Amino acid sequence: MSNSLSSNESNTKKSSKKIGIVMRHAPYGNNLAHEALDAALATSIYGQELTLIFMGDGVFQLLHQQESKAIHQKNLEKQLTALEFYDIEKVFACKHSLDERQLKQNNLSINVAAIETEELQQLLHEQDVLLSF
Amino acid sequence: MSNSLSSNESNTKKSSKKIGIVMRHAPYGNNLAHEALDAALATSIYGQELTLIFMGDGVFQLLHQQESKAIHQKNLEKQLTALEFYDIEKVFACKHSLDERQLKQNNLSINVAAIETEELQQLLHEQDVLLSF
Amino acid sequence: MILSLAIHSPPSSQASYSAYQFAKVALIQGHSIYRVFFYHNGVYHGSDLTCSGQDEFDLIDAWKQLQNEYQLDLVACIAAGLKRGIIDTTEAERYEKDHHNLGNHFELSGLGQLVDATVTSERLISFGG
Amino acid sequence: MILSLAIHSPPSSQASYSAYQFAKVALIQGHSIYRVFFYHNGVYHGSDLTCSGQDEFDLIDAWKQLQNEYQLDLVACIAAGLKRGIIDTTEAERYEKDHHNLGNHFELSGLGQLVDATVTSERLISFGG
Amino acid sequence: MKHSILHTVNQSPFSNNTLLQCLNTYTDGDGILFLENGAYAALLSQPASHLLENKTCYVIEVDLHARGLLEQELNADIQLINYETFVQLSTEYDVVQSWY
Amino acid sequence: MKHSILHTVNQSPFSNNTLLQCLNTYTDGDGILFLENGAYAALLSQPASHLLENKTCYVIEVDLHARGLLEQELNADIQLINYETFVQLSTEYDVVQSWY
Repeated sequence: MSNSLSSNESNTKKSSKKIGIVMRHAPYGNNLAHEALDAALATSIYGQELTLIFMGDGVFQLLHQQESKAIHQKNLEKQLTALEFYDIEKVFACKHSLDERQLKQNNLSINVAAIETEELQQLLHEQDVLLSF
Repeated sequence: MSNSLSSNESNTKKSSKKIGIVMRHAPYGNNLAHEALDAALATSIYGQELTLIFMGDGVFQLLHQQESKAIHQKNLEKQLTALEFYDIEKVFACKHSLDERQLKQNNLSINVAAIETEELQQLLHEQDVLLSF
Repeated sequence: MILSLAIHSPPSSQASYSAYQFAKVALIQGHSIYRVFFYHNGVYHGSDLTCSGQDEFDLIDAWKQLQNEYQLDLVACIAAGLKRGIIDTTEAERYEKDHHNLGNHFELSGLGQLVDATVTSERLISFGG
Repeated sequence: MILSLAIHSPPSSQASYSAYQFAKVALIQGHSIYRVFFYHNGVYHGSDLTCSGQDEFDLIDAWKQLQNEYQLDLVACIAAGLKRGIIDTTEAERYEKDHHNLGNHFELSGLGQLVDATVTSERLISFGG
Repeated sequence: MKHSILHTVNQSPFSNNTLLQCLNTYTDGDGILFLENGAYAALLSQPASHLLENKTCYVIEVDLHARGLLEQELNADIQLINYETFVQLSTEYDVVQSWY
Repeated sequence: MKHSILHTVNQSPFSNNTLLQCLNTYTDGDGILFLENGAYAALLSQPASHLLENKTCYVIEVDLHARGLLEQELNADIQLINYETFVQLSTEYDVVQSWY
């Protein structure tokens, strides 16, 4: 635990917050992934410093060629590719989760940085606030 | 797959159906376990031949000394002990699931028959219909 | 064949969509659906207040149309419904609420309807998650 | 400290109960709660039509009382709410519904309110499942 | 008295043990149908893949399609089916057990 | 720049891998708080019990109590806490991450 006084001070500087959004659930089973990406877009529209982190079954959200029309659902891939238009460039995926599922970079719909566990730990611990989906 | 004609015939005999209710989820995280037991009671009140099967985290429903008032929820244990009043005697638990969780018979609030995997398979395959919770 | 469905998942879960597709295809194939029983978070299907976007599939409306076409018996468990704020005019009066939200194509009833469907149908298929 | 909560679970999930207990205890301890944002299936909290049994804890009513006492800002995401049939009078008119169900103590608003809460509060705690 | 069971599984085998529990009750003559997030069970990379050998397995094709899984390496023992076949299987097997 | 994280886990470690994912991100100075069905993680019999050694862990006592777990063999390294302490910990750690 860090000194709570200094933490208070840094946290009240409104505009400088690093917001991390953690995506851990497979898409389409429910619409958590869709709503999480909506939240990501909103965060970015409001000018916040955003980092997206995909891990566990959440990395399945990144797969390309999702034909979700077949099950009458909105395409997550479209939402993901829209992120680039909003200058969300800090998109990371847990390399261990990708490997476990044998997903390769060229299977993914957007550019993500696949990071090792240690980097993932570091990244999470750099954020000022974490939103979990 | 059995012959569908003979299956049709046996299934239309209304009063002779063996109904199995499978309980697989831990209690209190949501109220699936409560509502499943309500369904079990209803099934028995309407005079059907009922078998209750607990497996996986569902065996946690059987633990005694649940003090659910502490989290403002209805006590599942009371619902379970009520089963005896309605002559629901066919209550089984997967032995493997109990062992894995190191739960012993004297930790349970009601009498259940702990059955090995083979017996569990047999029991499930004897039912005319399965309700899953 | 005579089928019944038990739906335990909220409309936003894909399990609920699967249940609808199953019902629709079964009816088209000529099977009869004795009852669809909505239980647990499945009772949220009974709300008539959902507002879907133009580009979105409207599951509640899809059930309504299927009900119209095949006179389906769509029943939401009354106890599970009350707890979750899915009520008809009768319950609204009883609990002194100014509003209700159960769709006309739905009915609130007890668990006996689930038992009856289980016994009467040749297959009962559950959808949850 | 200034706290905000994000609740993604339906009222029947224990996560929703934990969120309420957390809020209540935090307020008693003298912390301030900037906002409680209800999202995903959490928007079902906004319904004013839930009818609990006498012997049951009424989570919706508990939030209402907490709101009364502390003037809490309880916000349900409007997009997630519309999809799930949680609407106020304005939306009922817009979508031509005869009824609405959002409680008076609740407000429908956009995701900007979540972002604002995230930035403004010293801690944001999420509840889901 | 022994009935055949059509098991439906809608959970990802990468994140929970629903499929393993199902497999524990599977006997000859049964079938397993993967749908929704259960479709991830059709990936060859899933942890329980080897346990599906010699078992009758189906997966809803549109669920694979929606998730972008048709391009991935799939377990060849699993039959791709549509909702029509799902309904048909429900009537051909004696009982349906849903694992969710 | 390194913040401390209070991880909350509300899923049973017997049925899914939420806790394992959480542990993968845990670093010194963090804490893990078990609540709701996460309370089952306090059982010594749970599959990831040995992974909790040398980690700071808490469990909401009423969640153990409600589930009848106080009579079972518990992991002695996990501190039993109430909601008051939960709130306090949320303010003492820099960030809260919920695993659900």
